[in-house]
Amino acid sequence: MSGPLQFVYILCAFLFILGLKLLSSPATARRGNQLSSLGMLLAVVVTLLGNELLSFQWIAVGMVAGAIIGALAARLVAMTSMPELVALFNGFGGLASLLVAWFEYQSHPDLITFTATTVFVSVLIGGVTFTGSLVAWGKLSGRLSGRPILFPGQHPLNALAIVALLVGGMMFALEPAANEQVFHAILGMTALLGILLVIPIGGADMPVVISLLNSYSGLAACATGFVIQNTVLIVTGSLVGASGIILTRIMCKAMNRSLSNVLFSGFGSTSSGGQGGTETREAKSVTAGDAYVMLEAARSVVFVPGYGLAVAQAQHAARELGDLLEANGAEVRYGIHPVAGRMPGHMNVLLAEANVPYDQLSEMDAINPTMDTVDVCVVIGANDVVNPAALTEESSPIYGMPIIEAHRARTVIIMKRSLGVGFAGIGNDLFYKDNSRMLFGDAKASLQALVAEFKDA
Amino acid sequence: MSGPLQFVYILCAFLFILGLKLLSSPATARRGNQLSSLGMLLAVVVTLLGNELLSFQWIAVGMVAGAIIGALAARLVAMTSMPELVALFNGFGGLASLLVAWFEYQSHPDLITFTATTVFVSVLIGGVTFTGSLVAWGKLSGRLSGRPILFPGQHPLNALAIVALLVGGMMFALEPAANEQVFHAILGMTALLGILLVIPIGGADMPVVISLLNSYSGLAACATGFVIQNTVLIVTGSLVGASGIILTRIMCKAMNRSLSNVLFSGFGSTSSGGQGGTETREAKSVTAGDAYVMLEAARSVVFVPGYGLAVAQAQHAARELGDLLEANGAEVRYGIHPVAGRMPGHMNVLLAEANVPYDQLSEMDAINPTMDTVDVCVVIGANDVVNPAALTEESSPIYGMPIIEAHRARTVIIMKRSLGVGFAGIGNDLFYKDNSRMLFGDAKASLQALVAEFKDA
Amino acid sequence: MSAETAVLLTFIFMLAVVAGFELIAKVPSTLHTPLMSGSNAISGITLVGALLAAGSAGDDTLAIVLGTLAVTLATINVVGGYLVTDRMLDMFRKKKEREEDS
Amino acid sequence: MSAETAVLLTFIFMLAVVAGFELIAKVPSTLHTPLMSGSNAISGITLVGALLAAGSAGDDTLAIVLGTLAVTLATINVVGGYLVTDRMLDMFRKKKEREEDS
Ligand SMILES: NC(=O)c1ccc[n+]([C@@H]2O[C@H](COP(=O)([O-])OP(=O)(O)OC[C@H]3O[C@@H](n4cnc5c(N)ncnc54)[C@H](OP(=O)(O)O)[C@@H]3O)[C@@H](O)[C@H]2O)c1
Ligand SMILES: NC(=O)c1ccc[n+]([C@@H]2O[C@H](COP(=O)([O-])OP(=O)(O)OC[C@H]3O[C@@H](n4cnc5c(N)ncnc54)[C@H](OP(=O)(O)O)[C@@H]3O)[C@@H](O)[C@H]2O)c1
Repeated sequence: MSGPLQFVYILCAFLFILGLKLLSSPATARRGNQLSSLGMLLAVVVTLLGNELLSFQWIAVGMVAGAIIGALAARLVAMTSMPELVALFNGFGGLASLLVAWFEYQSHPDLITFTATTVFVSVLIGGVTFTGSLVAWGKLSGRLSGRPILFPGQHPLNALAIVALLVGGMMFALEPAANEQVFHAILGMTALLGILLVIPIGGADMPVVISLLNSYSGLAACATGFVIQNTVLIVTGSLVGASGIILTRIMCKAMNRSLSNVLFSGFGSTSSGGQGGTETREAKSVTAGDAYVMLEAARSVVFVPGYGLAVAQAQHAARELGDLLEANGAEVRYGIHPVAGRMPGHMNVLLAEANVPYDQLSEMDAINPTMDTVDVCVVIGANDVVNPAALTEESSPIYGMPIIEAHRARTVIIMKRSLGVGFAGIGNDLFYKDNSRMLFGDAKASLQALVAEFKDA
Repeated sequence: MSGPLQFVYILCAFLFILGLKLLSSPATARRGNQLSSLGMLLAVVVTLLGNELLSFQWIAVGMVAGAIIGALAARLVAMTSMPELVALFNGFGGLASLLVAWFEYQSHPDLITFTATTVFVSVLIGGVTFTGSLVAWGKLSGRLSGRPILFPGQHPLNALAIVALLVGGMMFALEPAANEQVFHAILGMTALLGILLVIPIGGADMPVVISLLNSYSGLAACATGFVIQNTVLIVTGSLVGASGIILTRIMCKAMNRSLSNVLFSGFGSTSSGGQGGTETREAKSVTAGDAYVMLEAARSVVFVPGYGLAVAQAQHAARELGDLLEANGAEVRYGIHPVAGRMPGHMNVLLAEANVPYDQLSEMDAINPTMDTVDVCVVIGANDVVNPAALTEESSPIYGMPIIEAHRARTVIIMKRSLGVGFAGIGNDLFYKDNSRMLFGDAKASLQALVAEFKDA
Repeated sequence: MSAETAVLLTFIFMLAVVAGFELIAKVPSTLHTPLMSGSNAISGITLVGALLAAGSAGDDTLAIVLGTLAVTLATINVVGGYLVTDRMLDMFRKKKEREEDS
Repeated sequence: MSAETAVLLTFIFMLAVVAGFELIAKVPSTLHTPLMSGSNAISGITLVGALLAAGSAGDDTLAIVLGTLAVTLATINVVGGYLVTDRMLDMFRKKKEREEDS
C-alpha cells in the first residue's frame, strides 16, 4: 500500500481515539460513536482502493449480506436483550478472524514459522471467542440454563484440551504445509475449548466472560498488526484490549471477586436454593395502597433498580411513577449501582430507553452520602446491590462489595416476587429491617398498580 | 545506533509518561519525578554507549560543570523565587538547542535544504526562548521593571524583525555553506527578537510567557526528532508541548483573557495608578487585637492567600496561625485560586514549604459552595482573585474570571498594606463591604501580631 | 521486518496502550454498556483483513467461502455494533432535551 | 527517510500528543508549579543532541566550545530542573505524614 494511503490509517486511528474520548460524557457520546464509525468506513475504503484486489464480487456479496443482517439485528432487538446481542456480535467477530487466518493458510499452505504461529494464535483466540460467546449468548438469552455446568474431572479435561492444542499448534507452526489434518483438528479443538471454558461459569457472570473475550480479540488484533505491519490494527487492538481489561476489572471489583474466582469457581451453582429456607424472621408485607400512602407523603424518593427491573421490563412503568411523584412535588433520583443488572451500565441503558433524563441517574458514590435524608427508597428488583451484609458480615461471600445503602433511608419499599435470593445466592437482612416494607409481585405489575393509585387520587 | 539500544528509548519514553501520570496526585508525584529522571539518565547512558563518540573529555567537562551548577541552583534558591528559576532553566534549555543546531552547521556547513531548514527552526525557537526567558527572569526577580515597556512603532518593528528573519532563514536554507554571514545575522536577530517580544508584556504575565516558550521548545524537539528520526525526541517534545499548551490555556482562562491579549496588549502598563484615587467610600480598618477577637470566636476559618503572601514571605506565619486556630477548635482550610500569585500552583508550593498538609489545601470549586458557612475568611495579600467585580460588573476587565467568593463568608479580614490595586489594576469592592475588615500592614507582620495575641492569651 | 520498524511498531503499541487506558478509564459507568458494544464494534477492524482475503480469493471454492463468510461476519459485527451503540446513545437525554422533544 | 518510516513517526507523534494531553489534563492545580518545572526538566532531552555534538567535536575550537557549552547548559536544565521539582514535591505532605515526621 502506498504512502499517502497509509497516512489515512493514522486518521482512522485518530477517529477511533476521538470516538472513545467523546464517550466520556453522555452529551457527546453519540457523536463520538459516529466519528468512530466514520473511521471504520475510511479504513474499509482505503483498503479497497489501496490494494490491487482480484475481484470485488465476493466482497460485495459479503458486505451487503452482513450490513443487512447487522442493521436488522441492531434495530429489532429489545433493549433488555442487549447483553446477549453484544455476546453474539462478539462471537461473529471472533469467527471472522478465525476465518481470515484459515484463508491465509488455505491460500499459502507453506507459511514461514513466524506467520504460522500467528495464524495459530488467531485461530485459537478466534475459535474460543466464537463458541465461548455463543454459549454466553445462550445462557444470557435463556436458551441454555444459566446454572454453571460442573462435572467431575472438568479441570483435568480442560487442561488436557489446552495441552493438546499447544502440541498441535507447535506441530502446525513448524511444518504448516504437511500438517493439514492437524490444522483441522485444531479448528475443532478450539471450538470445543470455548464451550468447555464457559459452561462452568454461571449465567450472571457472562458479561465478565464477554469483556474478557473481547479484550483477547483486541490483543489478537495487535499480534496480527505486528505480523502484517499494519499500524491501525495495533492501535485498534490496544484500544479494544484496554477497554476489555478495564471493564473486567470494574466488574470484578464491584462484585468483590477475583477474576480467577469468576472463571473457575462455579459461582452461582447453588443460587436457586439459598438460605431462604432457614429464615424464621417475618418480613413486613404491604399492599400497593399502603405503598401509595407512603410515597404520596414523601418529599425525597430514590429508586434503586436491579436485575428484576430488566426481567419484568419495568423501566417504562418506573419512569411513569417517577414523573407522577415529581408532579406531586417530590425530588426523584435513580441510584445506579455499577453492577446492578447483568452487564455494566445495564440499568442506565434501560432507564434511558424509558426516557429518564441522564442527569437524574446518580452513581452510587453520589447517592450514598445523601441516603439519610431520603424519605422513601424504592428498590425495584434489586437484591445483592442493596444487601447490607456486604458492609457488616465478614463471613458473607459479598463482604467488601460496595452497595447502595438503601437501609439508611427513612422507609424502604422493596418490589420483588418473593423473599428469594439474587445472583449471589445469599439471604438479605434488608427485607427484615424495621424500616423495610415488601411489596410482593412482578415489578412491572406493582409499579403499574402504584401508577393507577396516583392517577385515581 | 543498534536495534536493542533503540528499545531502551521506548523504556525512556515510558518512564517519562509514567512520571507524568504519577504527577496526578501529591502522594505519588515525587516518585513520578524520580522515575522521569531515571528515564533521562537511561537516555543519556544509551546515547553515550550506543554511538561511536570521538572523545568523552568535553562531555565530562560539560556534564560535571552543568550538574554542579544545576544542583547548587536547585538547592539554594528560595521557594518564593521558583518562578524566576524556572524561567532561567528554560532559557538555558533554549540556548542549548540553539548551540546544538549551530554545531551541526559548524561541522557540516553544506547541509541539505531540509536539514538546514530545521537548523534554522531550532536556532529561531532556541534563540527566542533564550533571550525571552532571560527577560522574563529579569522581570520576575525584580532586576528589570515589571512594567510593560511600550514605545511607538513597536509592532511595526517586531514585524520587520520577523520578516528579516524569515528572509534570512530562506537564504540560509537554500545555500547554507555560502551564507555564513547570514547565519551569524540570524543568531543576532533571534536574540533580539526574544527581547522585543517579551519586553511589552507585564511582569505578572511572565508565567504565561514561560509556559508558551516551554511548549515551543517541545515542538522544536518534535521537529528535530522527525529530522534525525529519534523517537524519544518526538515523544518527549509532544509531552512538553502539551504541558505548555495546557498550562497556558489554564492561566488565560483563569484570568479570563485571550492569549493574544496577554502577548500583545501591554496589560498592566497602568496597574500602579489604578482607580484607587476616585474612591470615596470608607473601608473599615481593624487592629490585630480586633482581628484576634473575631478569630478567637470562629469555628470555621478559610485562608485565601495571594501574591502578597509570596512578597511578604508570610507562608510560615500563616501556617503558625492556622495551627493555633486549630488548637483553638476551629476548622481551618486554605482556599487556593488557580492563578493566585504569579504562577500556576504558586501558593500550593509556598504553603507546602511551610508544612501545610496538602489535604488542607482546597481548590476554588471545593471551597466556594461552603463559603456561606464560613465564620471568618482571612485574605492574605490576595486582591484580584477575590474581587467580586468579576461576578457582577460586566464592564470590568476581569468580568467572567472565576473567583474565590470570600465576600460570602460571615466576616472577611483582609491583610494588605493599602487599599491599592493588584495585578489587574482595578479597584476592589470587597474592601468596602459591610462584613469586611482591613488589617493594614505587611502580611507577615500582621500574621505574626495575631500569632502573638494567641500566644499571650 | 527490519529492526528499525520493529522498534517503531513497539513504540506505537506502548503509546496506544497508554492512550487507551487513559481514555477508557474516563468513561463514566453510565456509559459502560455502550462502551462495551462500541469497543466490540471497533474490534470488527478484522474486516480489513477479511476484505483482503475475499478480494484475492481466486477460483478455489473453499477460499471463496472462507473469504466471503469472513466479510459477512465482520460486517455484521461492525454494522450491527455501531448501529446498536448509536441506538443506545440516542436514548441518553438531558432533562432539558427531553422536554424539548415532547 | 522512507515513506514507511515517515508514516510510523507521524503515528507516534499523534499518539504521543493524545497521551500527553490526557495525562497532563489530569494533573491537579495543586501541582502545577512542579508540573511546570518538571516538564521543563524533560525538555532538557536536548542533552542527547548535545552529547552527540560534544562527543564528535574533533579539533575545531569553535565546535568544541559549542558542544561543551551545549552539554553544560542542557545538564543545568536537566539536573537543576529535576532536583528543584523533587525539592518542591518533597514538601507536599498529608496531615498524617506531617504528624509522623514531627
Ligand atoms: N451488572 C454486571 O455487570 C454484573 C456482571 C456479573 C454479575 N453481576 C451480579 O449480578 C448481581 C446484580 O445485582 P442486582 O441487585 O441487580 O440483582 P440480583 O441480586 O440478581 O437480584 C435480582 C432480584 O430481582 C428479583 N426479580 C426477578 N424477576 C423479577 C420480576 N419480574 N419482578 C420483580 N423482581 C424480580 C429477584 O427476586 P425474586 O425472585 O424474589 O423476584 C432477585 O432477587 C450482583 O450480584 C452482581 O455482582 C452483575
Ligand atoms: N498565578 C498565575 O499563574 C498568574 C499568571 C499571570 C497573571 N496572574 C495574575 O496575578 C493576579 C493574582 O491575584 P492575587 O490576588 O494573588 O494578587 P494581586 O491581585 O496581584 O494582588 C496582590 C496584593 O497583594 C498585596 N501585597 C503586596 N505585597 C504585600 C505584602 N508584603 N503584605 C501584604 N500584602 C501585600 C498588594 O496590595 P497592597 O499593595 O495594598 O499591599 C496587592 O493588591 C491575578 O490578577 C492573576 O490573573 C497570575
